[in-house]
Amino acid sequence: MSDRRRQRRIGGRLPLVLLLPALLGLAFLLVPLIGLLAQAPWSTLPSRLFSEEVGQALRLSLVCASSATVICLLLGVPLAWLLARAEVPGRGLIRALVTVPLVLPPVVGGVALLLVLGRRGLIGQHLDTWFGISLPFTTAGVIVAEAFVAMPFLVISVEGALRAADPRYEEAAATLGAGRWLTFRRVTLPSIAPGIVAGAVLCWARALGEFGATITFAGNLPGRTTTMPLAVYLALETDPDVAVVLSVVLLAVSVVVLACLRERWISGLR
Amino acid sequence: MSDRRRQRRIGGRLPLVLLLPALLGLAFLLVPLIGLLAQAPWSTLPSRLFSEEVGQALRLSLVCASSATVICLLLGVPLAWLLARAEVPGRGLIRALVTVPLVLPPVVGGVALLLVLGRRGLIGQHLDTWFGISLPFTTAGVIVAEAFVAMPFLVISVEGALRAADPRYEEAAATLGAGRWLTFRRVTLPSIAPGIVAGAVLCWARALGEFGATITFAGNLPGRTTTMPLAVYLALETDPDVAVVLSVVLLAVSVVVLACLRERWISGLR
Amino acid sequence: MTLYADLKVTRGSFELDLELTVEPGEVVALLGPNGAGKTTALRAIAGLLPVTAGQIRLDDEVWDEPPRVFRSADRRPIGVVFQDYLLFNHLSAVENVAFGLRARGMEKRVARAEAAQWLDTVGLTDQARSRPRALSGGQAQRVALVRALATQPSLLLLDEPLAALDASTKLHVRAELGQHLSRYDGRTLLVTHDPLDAMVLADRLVIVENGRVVQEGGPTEIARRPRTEYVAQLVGLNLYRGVAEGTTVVLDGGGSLTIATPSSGPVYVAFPPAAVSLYPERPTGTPRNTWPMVVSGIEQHAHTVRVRLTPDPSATQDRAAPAVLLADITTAAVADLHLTPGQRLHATLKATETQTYPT
Amino acid sequence: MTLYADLKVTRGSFELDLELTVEPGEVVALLGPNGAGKTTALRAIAGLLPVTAGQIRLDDEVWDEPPRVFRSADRRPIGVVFQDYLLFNHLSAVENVAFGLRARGMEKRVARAEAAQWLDTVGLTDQARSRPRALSGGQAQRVALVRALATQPSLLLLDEPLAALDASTKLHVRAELGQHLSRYDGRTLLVTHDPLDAMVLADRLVIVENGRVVQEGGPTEIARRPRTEYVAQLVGLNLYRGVAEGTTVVLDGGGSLTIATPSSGPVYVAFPPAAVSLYPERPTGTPRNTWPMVVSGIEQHAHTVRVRLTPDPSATQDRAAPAVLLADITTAAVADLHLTPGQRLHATLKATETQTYPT
Amino acid sequence: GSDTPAASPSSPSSSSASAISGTVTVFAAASLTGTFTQLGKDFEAAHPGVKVVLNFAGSSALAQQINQGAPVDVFASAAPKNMDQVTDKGTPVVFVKNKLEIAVPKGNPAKITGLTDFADKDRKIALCAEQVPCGAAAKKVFEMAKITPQPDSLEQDVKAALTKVGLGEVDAALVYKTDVVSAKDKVDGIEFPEADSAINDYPIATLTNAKNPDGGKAFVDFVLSDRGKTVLTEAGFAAP
Ligand SMILES: Nc1ncnc2c1ncn2[C@@H]1O[C@H](COP(=O)(O)OP(=O)(O)OP(=O)(O)O)[C@@H](O)[C@H]1O
Ligand SMILES: Nc1ncnc2c1ncn2[C@@H]1O[C@H](COP(=O)(O)OP(=O)(O)OP(=O)(O)O)[C@@H](O)[C@H]1O
Ligand SMILES: [Mg+2]
Ligand SMILES: [Mg+2]
Repeated sequence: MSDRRRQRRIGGRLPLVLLLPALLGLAFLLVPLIGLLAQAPWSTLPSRLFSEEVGQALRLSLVCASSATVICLLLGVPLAWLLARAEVPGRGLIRALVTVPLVLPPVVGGVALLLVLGRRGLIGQHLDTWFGISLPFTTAGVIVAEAFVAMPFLVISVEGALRAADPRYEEAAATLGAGRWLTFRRVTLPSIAPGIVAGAVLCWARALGEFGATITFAGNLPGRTTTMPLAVYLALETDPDVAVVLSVVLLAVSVVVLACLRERWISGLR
Repeated sequence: MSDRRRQRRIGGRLPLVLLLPALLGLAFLLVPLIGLLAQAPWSTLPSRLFSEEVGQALRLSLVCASSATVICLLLGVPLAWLLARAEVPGRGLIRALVTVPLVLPPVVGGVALLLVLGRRGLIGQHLDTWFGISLPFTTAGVIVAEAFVAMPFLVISVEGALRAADPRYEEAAATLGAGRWLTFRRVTLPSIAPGIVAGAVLCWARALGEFGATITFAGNLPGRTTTMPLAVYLALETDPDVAVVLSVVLLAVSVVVLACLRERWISGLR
Repeated sequence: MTLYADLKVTRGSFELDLELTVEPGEVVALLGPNGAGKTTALRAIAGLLPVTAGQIRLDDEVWDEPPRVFRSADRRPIGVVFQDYLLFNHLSAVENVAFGLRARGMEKRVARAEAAQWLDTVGLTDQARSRPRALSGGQAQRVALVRALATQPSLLLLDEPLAALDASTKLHVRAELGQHLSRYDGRTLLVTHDPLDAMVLADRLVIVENGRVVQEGGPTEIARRPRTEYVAQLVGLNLYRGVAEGTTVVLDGGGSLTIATPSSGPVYVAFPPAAVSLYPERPTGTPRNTWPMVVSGIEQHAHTVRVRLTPDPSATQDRAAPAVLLADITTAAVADLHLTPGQRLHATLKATETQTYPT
Repeated sequence: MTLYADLKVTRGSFELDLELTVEPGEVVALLGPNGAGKTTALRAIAGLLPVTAGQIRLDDEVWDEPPRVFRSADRRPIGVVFQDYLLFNHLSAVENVAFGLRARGMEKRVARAEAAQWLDTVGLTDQARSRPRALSGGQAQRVALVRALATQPSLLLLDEPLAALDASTKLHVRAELGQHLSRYDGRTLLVTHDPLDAMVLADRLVIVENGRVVQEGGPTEIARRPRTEYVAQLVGLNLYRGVAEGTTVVLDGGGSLTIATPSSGPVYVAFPPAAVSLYPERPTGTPRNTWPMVVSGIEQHAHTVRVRLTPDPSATQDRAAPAVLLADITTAAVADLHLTPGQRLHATLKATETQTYPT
Repeated sequence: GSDTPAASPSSPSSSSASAISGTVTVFAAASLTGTFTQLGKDFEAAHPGVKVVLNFAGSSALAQQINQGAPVDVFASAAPKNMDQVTDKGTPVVFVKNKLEIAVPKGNPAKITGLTDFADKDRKIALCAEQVPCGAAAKKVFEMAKITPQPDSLEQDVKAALTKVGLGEVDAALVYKTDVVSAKDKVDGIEFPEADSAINDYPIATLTNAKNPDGGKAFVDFVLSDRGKTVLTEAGFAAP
């Protein structure tokens, strides 16, 4: 689309009163990153980048964040639906409780997970004796910790989308003989797809950056539980420059993934 | 509404295939909290609760999280609108960049803020010499750090809501002579209110639980920058029980605030 | 199996209290002005709104009976066409139609083929792959129609199914629909405010006003003997209520008129607008009813002109005229009379043209 | 100031190419079948869709002229009533109406008072504080109507403004609208597929089919001399195109008929369905056109029955009949003839009833 | 914990290098990241076939994890207090000590000379919070020196304080000598006499329910060996 055509856009000029805060907001989010990039030791970057540990941590981060997002989608979307559509007693309280892992400092979240799913925890001890499953200090533990921290983002986003969606389409589906599950799958889900995408992005990004709960619950074992944020933490202990480099790598990967993924998803949906 | 009436609900029975994961999700989010509550030293709780420091930290947390949310709303909603409605070149990239503070380990985020807004930072040095404003180690610094970390949640939620909203209402407003700003205020905003509420809740909760960026950027001085998460973290170092108590207090407050606020907002909007 | 519905629904200050039966193969039209509660009744029967009291059943299969029974919409064998279509925007036309078939367990390929056939029958073969947003209003309406028909429901509920269709398409789709409905051995409930649709498609009309049934019967019966002003306007008749004494009826709304058959007590008097003749001067012929009137409105119809008349306030010598009188005359007559609003003229009505029936 | 619109819009495979002018005080109706591009044209003029080529201007105030000029909707002095209302769900009816006034800078209290008055004029005083969701379909439509009228626009654009109204309300609102439009000194463009609305409200009709203008003119002119089948059906006429030689016209669609006035070359022949008579046996009277036909459809209208006829395939001795013939007869005649679909009978048409005009 | 006398270290080569095998899991304080990574590699080299798994985090978090049943053989804590929190700690041994030092930005732009500058309100000062070892040590130092510090921030750990010094956000901070050494291209260290009064002990222990007690014992011995001492002192630690 040429510049000229853009001038002829339908909505008229962008109002300054919206444009100004929008740009300010953008600057606020981006300038610190620029600061970070400016400080990164670019000359030594490549050598540090292609070490085995970085690759391992990056791979682990992506795998865990993606797995956690999948878990969150599987559990969180139904939960959001329950909160938005079903008439559950005490829904307001449940909704508030769902946001709790957001407020909990992640380290405390990790402690809470240990208390419940640790080898001596409420549930963990049974998992251990009955099934021989022990989550802490495993990659599965990382996924659990990330899912725990990230799920509220998904639930709240999706619930918001559900509330904004027109319930009469679900009625139309019901009159066509579709039960709640079919209606949910074929009518509700597609119509709230943008909300789900937004929620999944939040969820994935949050999981990718998760640190406190992970190190507390899953420990920091290279190749098994050391994700990028943990590697950054360790690097801060020894060499802050490396930490900056690692952060930049993490950012770059996430930006690339999100830019590709979301633009495609969104355009596919519209 | 009596149980009997509830039985007669319109949508039919809740499908197990949705209910099961929903309940599983709920349990996953809530059981760790129960673990935490079970471990809390309830007998000594009151004495620990009513200390001056706890009150101070709690007040500071609420003030800072709320202020950060307001800033995020003022800057983030226009930004979301820009991303959803205006035809900006490279929008996909901008959208991905906006999520970056999510992925950034908070400590690194704090470092990035220091690099830009610190005493010797890109912008901070000018703020200092020209206006005598220095953000680090102040309450304002806490707010800035929290806003930085929390804004992406708002932006992404609101953008999702904007994409799901029917743009033809905006067209109708335009034909009635409303410019973009008026349309935005009187038509767009009310119709995406649930999305904004969801985003603000995420934002507030995230700000309330913010730890890494805050302590890195704003430091930790009781009464000025020690928010609850910082108090919790330090308490963990000496007495985990106290940390649990403090966490529980933080959770309780946030649950109460969210339960009251959201139920009222949402019911007011529908 | 008869559909029996005794609907009592309260929505805010609006109260619906309606009794309805629909026999198999029968098409019942629910006619009424805006806000009469037609959509509300339809939603209750569809299972989208529980009734407050009463009962809905298909023979002895109870669908809704507070406080015990409520069968949800998806477990009622119904098809619904909504007033504003509610097509699924993320599905193509053919997928929309296939939706109900798939919900009833039909295999995907089969469902799509059948859906495509249905679209064929309403002339939308080319639009089968279009999304609803790319369909025009009428095209969308037709997709909604076949979407509901495709599942072969026991009860078909139509909320203004032809409202958005243009005249030529409407003729075609109405005829189509008529054929489907006559072949269809289920029950049909048609909500409409187009009398033509109701008259053409329905076996029986139920007229609702303000949540209550005001008249019920076959199209001809209702067309001949309207019981409320709304119904009269619907069928294009002048209708008055009054008290008869011999051949004179004193109208409730003011004025009086002479009828052919002597009668007594409260009656309805009805006559078509075409039975009213207009004269610039007072005529001297046989018509028993002659009133000085003023033109208050003129409407050009396709072949005739409908003139709305009110009593001439300056005239006193004559018997009082009815408060409102409609007359249908030809375009030529309009030209002859130089008809303009505010003009005074004389209206005559032969007593033999009136229909009188007790209230 | 005249509205001049030369609209060229491409939407997917659909192409609109339309020229339109609307004079001050004039009401132009854009009539056409579903999918003809009426809404598309209206959106382009409203500024909701830039034209691909062409120009839109109000006298010399250019609104849209690619590639340079595009004036957005909010800076065009227009009022629009949308096909599906688009009332703001979070505002009450009165706030919806006040919206445009407030957008034009009116003080809140004044705007609300004026909006309330507007609602009064369409009989919605009681619904002023209702949210759109609590309004019935027709009530919502009326709110949308006054919302557009309230800002006193230079150009009023109406997309099927009366489609969802019931018969009695429609009469009332149509009359109301007619009054507003006659008092209104701006330009009005009315999109509709209801010929009655168009005939009653418009000064000039523009008939669009498939994105192109097929006929244009005053209501009477168009009603008498339709140029396409769509228009003919619209005004309830039988219309054929054929080649005349003397008093015989060989129809393009098959069959031939005799006309009264000799003519030659390509012509249109039109006659009302009422001019067609039906007989169970072959009649021996004067009508010059007699065809054996088969009943293919029957529709009950308020006062007459419309019969759709197709040529009787088993009859050979007569001259070929037109492919489709419509006949209007009385209910009594239906009973006499025991009319049922598939029945064979004879149709006659007096040559003097036909209208012939060159293509 | 600090009451434990130094155990007599047997030379790493003397004892049964062949007897140990499998994986040795070591939980070590974050401040040992550099040194223990190095020692782990050396240990693996000295005992082929043995794998050292290192888990670095804050000492208190590690103590929590161990108490929640983490599979661990050796715990090296940055403070005796955290070692005390561990229930089945066996017999801890102090393997290094760490001393406080004043850290200032490179070139010392604020001209900090000693502890007295910490009482200057106009200077930006960062200390560790009392709850963490370096904060406790700092408190002791200031009590000894009878100085009331005027901190602008009480950091949650040494690294946070050091980051702020490195970025010039604060004019001075009290941190460990090892930290100054590790960040020597960003900060300068200033020693002060009172530091000797608050020396921090690092205890290490093989846990009683270790999965690989032999391996754990061997690793502890290795840390206490000469090779271990060399690595640790190079990083700025003092021998116990
Ligand atoms: N959700 C609601 N809450 C409260 N009142 C409602 C609601 N929906 C409809 N009503 C009211 O119920 C009455 C009947 O509405 P309904 O939609 O059934 O009318 P209708 O006969 O279908 O009219 P139309 O022909 O205009 O569609 C109206 O007075 C309307 O204001
Ligand atoms: N967004 C779109 N993208 C592609 N094609 C479209 C779009 N909107 C409409 N069309 C097509 O443009 C044509 C004209 O549509 P339009 O809505 O203007 O018809 P209309 O005359 O208003 O019909 P109706 O009387 O049914 O409302 C139709 O063929 C339709 O399929
Ligand atoms: Mg309705
Ligand atoms: Mg249209």
